[in-house]
Amino acid sequence: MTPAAVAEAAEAGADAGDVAVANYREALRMALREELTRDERVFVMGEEVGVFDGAYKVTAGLLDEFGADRIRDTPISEEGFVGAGVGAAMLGERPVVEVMTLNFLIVAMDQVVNHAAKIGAMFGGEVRCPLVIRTPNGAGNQLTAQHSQSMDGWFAGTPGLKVVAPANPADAKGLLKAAIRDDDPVLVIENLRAYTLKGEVPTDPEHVVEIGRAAIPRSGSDLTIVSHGYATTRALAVADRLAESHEVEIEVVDLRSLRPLDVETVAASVVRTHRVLCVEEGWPSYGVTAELAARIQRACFDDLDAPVERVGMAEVPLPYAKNLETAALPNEDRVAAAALATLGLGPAA
Amino acid sequence: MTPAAVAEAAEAGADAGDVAVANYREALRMALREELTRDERVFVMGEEVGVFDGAYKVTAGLLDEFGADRIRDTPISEEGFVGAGVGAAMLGERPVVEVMTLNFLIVAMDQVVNHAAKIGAMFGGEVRCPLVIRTPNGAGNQLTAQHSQSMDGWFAGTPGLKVVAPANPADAKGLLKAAIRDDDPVLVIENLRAYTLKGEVPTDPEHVVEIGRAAIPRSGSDLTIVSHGYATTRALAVADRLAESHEVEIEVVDLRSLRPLDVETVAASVVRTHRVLCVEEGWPSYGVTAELAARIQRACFDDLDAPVERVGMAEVPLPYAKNLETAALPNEDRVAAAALATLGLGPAA
Amino acid sequence: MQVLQEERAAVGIDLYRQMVLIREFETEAESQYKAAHIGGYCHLSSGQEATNVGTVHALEADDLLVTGYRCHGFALARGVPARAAMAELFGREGGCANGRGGSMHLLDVERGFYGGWGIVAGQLPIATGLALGLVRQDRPQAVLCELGEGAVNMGAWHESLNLAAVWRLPVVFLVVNNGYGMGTAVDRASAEPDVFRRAESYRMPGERVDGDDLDAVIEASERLLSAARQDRQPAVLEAVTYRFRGHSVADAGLAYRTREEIAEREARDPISRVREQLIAAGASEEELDAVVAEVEAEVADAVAYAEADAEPPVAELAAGMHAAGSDAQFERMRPGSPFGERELIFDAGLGR
Amino acid sequence: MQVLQEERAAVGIDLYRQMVLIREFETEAESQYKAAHIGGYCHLSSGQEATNVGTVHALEADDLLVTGYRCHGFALARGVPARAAMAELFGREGGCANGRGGSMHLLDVERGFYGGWGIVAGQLPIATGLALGLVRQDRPQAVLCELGEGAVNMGAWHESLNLAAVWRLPVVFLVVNNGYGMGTAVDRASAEPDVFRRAESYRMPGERVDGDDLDAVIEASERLLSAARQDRQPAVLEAVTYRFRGHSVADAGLAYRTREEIAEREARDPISRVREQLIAAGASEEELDAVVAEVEAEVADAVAYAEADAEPPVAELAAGMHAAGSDAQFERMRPGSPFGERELIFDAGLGR
Ligand SMILES: Cc1ncc(C[n+]2csc(CCOP(=O)(O)OP(=O)(O)O)c2C)c(N)n1
Ligand SMILES: Cc1ncc(C[n+]2csc(CCOP(=O)(O)OP(=O)(O)O)c2C)c(N)n1
Ligand SMILES: [Mg+2]
Ligand SMILES: [Mg+2]
Repeated sequence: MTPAAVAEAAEAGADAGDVAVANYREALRMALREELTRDERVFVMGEEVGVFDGAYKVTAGLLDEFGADRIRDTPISEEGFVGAGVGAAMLGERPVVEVMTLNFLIVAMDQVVNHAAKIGAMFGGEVRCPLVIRTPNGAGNQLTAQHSQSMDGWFAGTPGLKVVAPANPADAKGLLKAAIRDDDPVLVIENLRAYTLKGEVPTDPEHVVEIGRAAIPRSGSDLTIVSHGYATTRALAVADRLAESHEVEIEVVDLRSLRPLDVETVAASVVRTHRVLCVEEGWPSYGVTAELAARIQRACFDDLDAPVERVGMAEVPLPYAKNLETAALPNEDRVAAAALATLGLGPAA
Repeated sequence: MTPAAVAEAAEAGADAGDVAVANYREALRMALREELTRDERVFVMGEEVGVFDGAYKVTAGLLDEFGADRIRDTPISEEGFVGAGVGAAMLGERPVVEVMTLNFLIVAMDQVVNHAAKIGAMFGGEVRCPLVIRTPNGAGNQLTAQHSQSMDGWFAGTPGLKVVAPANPADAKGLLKAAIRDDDPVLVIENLRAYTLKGEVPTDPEHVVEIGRAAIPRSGSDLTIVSHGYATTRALAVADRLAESHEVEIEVVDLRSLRPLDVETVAASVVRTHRVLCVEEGWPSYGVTAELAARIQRACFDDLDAPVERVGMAEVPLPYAKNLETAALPNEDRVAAAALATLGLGPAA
Repeated sequence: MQVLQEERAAVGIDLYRQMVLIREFETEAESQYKAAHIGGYCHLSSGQEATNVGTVHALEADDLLVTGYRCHGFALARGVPARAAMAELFGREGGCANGRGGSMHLLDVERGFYGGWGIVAGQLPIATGLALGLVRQDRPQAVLCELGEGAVNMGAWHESLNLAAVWRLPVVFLVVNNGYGMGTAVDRASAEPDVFRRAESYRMPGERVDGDDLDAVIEASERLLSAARQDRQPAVLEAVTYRFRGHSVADAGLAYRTREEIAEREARDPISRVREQLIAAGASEEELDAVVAEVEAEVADAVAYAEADAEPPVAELAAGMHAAGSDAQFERMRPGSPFGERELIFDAGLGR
Repeated sequence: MQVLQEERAAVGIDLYRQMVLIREFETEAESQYKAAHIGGYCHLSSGQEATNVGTVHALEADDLLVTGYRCHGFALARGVPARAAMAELFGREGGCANGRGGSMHLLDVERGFYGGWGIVAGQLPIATGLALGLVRQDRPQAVLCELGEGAVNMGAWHESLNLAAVWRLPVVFLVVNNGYGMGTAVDRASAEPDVFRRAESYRMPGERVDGDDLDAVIEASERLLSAARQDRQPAVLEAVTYRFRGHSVADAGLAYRTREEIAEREARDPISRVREQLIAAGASEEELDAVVAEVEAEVADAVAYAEADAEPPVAELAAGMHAAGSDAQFERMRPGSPFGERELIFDAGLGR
């Protein structure tokens, strides 16, 4: 289904409940198109979002549809244009800033954490910053150390920001739309490998996914896997695999939002399953799974039959060689092994 | 005791075991002076380290002693001069880069995490980066949202870096010296309020504190408090206070190093006390105490009588008003209350 | 004095009043700081008042203003009431940032003053974005963005000026060159000490003005701001001035400059200069003394107001952090919360 | 051809050989990428060979070289063996970064080549620091730092050039202006499209050269590098060239430029240009064909070497990350480790 066709479907079947099949990238584009259409204040800016159709083609075609004022190519200067988004947002605009990958947000870190995040509180609520930054994290294509990172927790640990991380096309659309409509700065963390994931996407232009609500894409009673973004795809595959191979039923909690974090849904699941494995694309030490483990051990102290376990990227700058990269990623074998260990069915990790 | 006097003492009594009384700031200066004297490759650079004697006076007097080539004032351009430190280190120099506060390291984040940290692994071990960055974190003087942060965990969560955080003058000296002698990039996190702490400092110029070893500045059997940097001062005060008021004996584990993290010492303490509170100056969510809780719940799953608890800065951009700031900091009242709650002696936090 | 001659005399007197207000306000702020009623960093602009007042005078009511942390003078010139500014320094509810920002983070959105920022050069990308916002909203206004001469070596300067030029945004970057960034003289930090020349790298007009010459400051500011409004022509204006005091009230300001240098500059105090011009143009000493007395009363009133004003309630520690409606989003973060999010984030944090 | 006339003929032939080697090496790399033997991002320099070879020719043996991610050409010109480069692209142990870096991160410290870096402009502060290192070590050498014309809008450019100028460091910033940064033409991104003029902002010499004219590139590079070595005079050299291919092998390179534009530039291929010059200066077709054949064999050999070379053992996943001696420091991180630090960090990670 081409993006244009998806858009048509969206317009044709705007009844709540209607869905179109689209991939993650197209779903993001649907969200952008709908919000650009709905609200004149929304505009997109970033490197290569226009003429080049987007480094990862999320914005493909939008320049033709909306023009260069609303789909704005920027120089390579992340600090400058992320900060320009902050300023425009303070004046009531609704900038959606694309940063090519999360790795490049690091050069603009100061504008995100020491400016955007501070505005609401530091100025006593006198001015708001309804900024959206969208960017993919992740690894897996031999992009090597400087291009294969997922520092999601740095942003999730910054009071004043909201951080969402859609795992599938429907959430990609619904969370991006929610982020654009939100009056606070929201970081939308996408994932390079997720862009081609296919799924059903609600076509109702009023459909948004509320920020701060985890989802349970798979129920089970033996073990909970908590994950977000692309790690959820891995978790679901491992759940299927172990259902087959070991007849265990794994429940998958997809966080969808890292700040606010839906501890309630996570804890309720763990209370049922008594065992939990947290999975992330980034490094676990001082990462997202650290926070999960800290929360869960407290919320479910009397319910846990085993310690909270974690799997993420091996704690190295990701090497180039394919075999090393594969070994370092939280691949399904590693997740499965950790799941079995947590279940007491395999050797300890 | 003046810095010069401390230096003299250091020279006079260089026998192992000799100590001088100095404050944290002077102890850092002793370390710098000794290492500058020992090794021609060592040099200091940063904003205001020379003519101005250092924004927080750590480098006071060194310009006169060592000259402008070795005590090098920089323009305000953290990305530029931190990166210059990376390059000089790659050529075998031993730069000690002062960043005025941790808040300003954020504009140089990319050079730290996406360059310095990557060099060893990404280039297959062909070149090293023996860089030291020193900078204070912390809050407590109404410096407000943009100047009152402690994102220690961001760096500790970056493979390829080492991160130390001395809590007292002896460690300030010993760890900074260890960092300068280390062949990897090391971030030394100091603390604004710690600069005036006094203590005994070994004068032996060969005395270093090994990176990766936690200390136990106070033993106790009822509760372990794990902390680093200035939080250790709070922990020790609370331990004294509760020994008086509630006759409980609190053991304090001072991490000293965040990467590597000495989980062994922490776990051994918790195995003895069965209860643990983690304290940090920064925000706990996705912070250092998250990692601690995650590690401890796993290492001590069968030993814990209560969940791992955490206290840190309230999850807000730090407000200016004194009363709000006081309330938001991990002040002794809050730490004490959390300690009692963890001990089952007070209301839950 | 041109302003006095060309426009009605009251304008000149009012500009003088503003300059005196800034000086008196800050003199008082320093005393209050020493009495521990004010905390944090506190950066004074004494000596720089002609630049403060002249540039802001050139702004239209709907123009926007952004500054660094040395912002008292700009705030007062823009019309932030002394009470609201002093209450902010005291950390009180009636402060212009409701006590949350302090000295470095004054603002007044109604007057188009978008803060008071603390990271050197961090305000530049934001000012560029405000200018972009003006363009998108088709408003024929301009942004004035203040920075120090020490800030021109930050990457954010370069990225912002380039963006403003490539997109032709209506923003004037005002470099307040007071000779030093903390203890570093401009030529020790900037390879091009004639800072305004750096505008050329963006094919942008750049010029230098005597920042202590009120008329000259007004003239240059008006010209560049008009070009920004009318032709979306961004520009750099470098105002050369001097800070009489140290970098902040904690710095004696003597380690990197001589007492003679300071005395020499104090002898050319821009406030005296304007006063002399006003007298030469026909104003009377009594009239001007009355202005000073009025200002002194205003500052005393501001202090009294700030002292009497309430501290923000601790229950509102997180006020303003998130927009209304966010409480529902954060609801599920409550269980297991180790550090009282409920109190800190929800009940209090939503501006209720 | 000047080089051929002034020096011994062999030099000109050797430069030609290097240019052909780069072209052939990358043509082969693209095929191997399509065959999935090479992964990651892979940026080709075809069309830019005169700049690669000419600038590096101007380096002395002890000078230093730093580049961005488009580094194959510079690496080969600097003498990195084709085998070591190709093995790196294949991710093999014999690669110049032991298979850890890949296409963007070639290096060869023995030849003074300090990488191959992937963050746009991130290599500039590092190059500045290497130059500082040279000065501190009293070595009369210079650093050549390559970047693309798209990188000149990053803050790191500004901070690095300012620092190099304030401290008079021996570094030449070579801007390879191939007209585009990904799909963005230079004048859409840079408010000063004559990039070399930006050197003025740092009172630094800046000049532009036809990057496809080998003689001119050598002349300018030698002159600026000498000034850097002798007078510690930093400089900007802008080499105007063109990349025949897309931004990386994944980009067809047609969304933002016309086929005509590309064809027009391909007709002025710098390799043909040098070949014609050599012939005009007396070289024979046979001689040059022999060079090409030799290079083809060298590339084929490099591929064979890379194919046969071993993958790095997974047990050495973290090799090089930390210096020898670090295992003792990390020892206490073992207990409770949830993700196998022992295997990943200790046993394997210490270059043992
Ligand atoms: C990125 C960053 N680095 C360092 C500081 C600390 N600092 C605050 S003000 C200042 C000097 C700025 O000088 P200048 O720009 O000339 O402004 P002035 O203080 O003279 O008004 C410094 C270094 C900071 N706030 N932000
Ligand atoms: C900070 C940062 N932002 C974005 C990117 C993605 N990126 C890689 S190369 C490139 C274009 C660079 O263009 P130019 O400097 O002209 O070099 P060329 O590719 O033409 O050699 C971009 C945007 C990056 N690597 N780093
Ligand atoms: Mg200044
Ligand atoms: Mg280019």
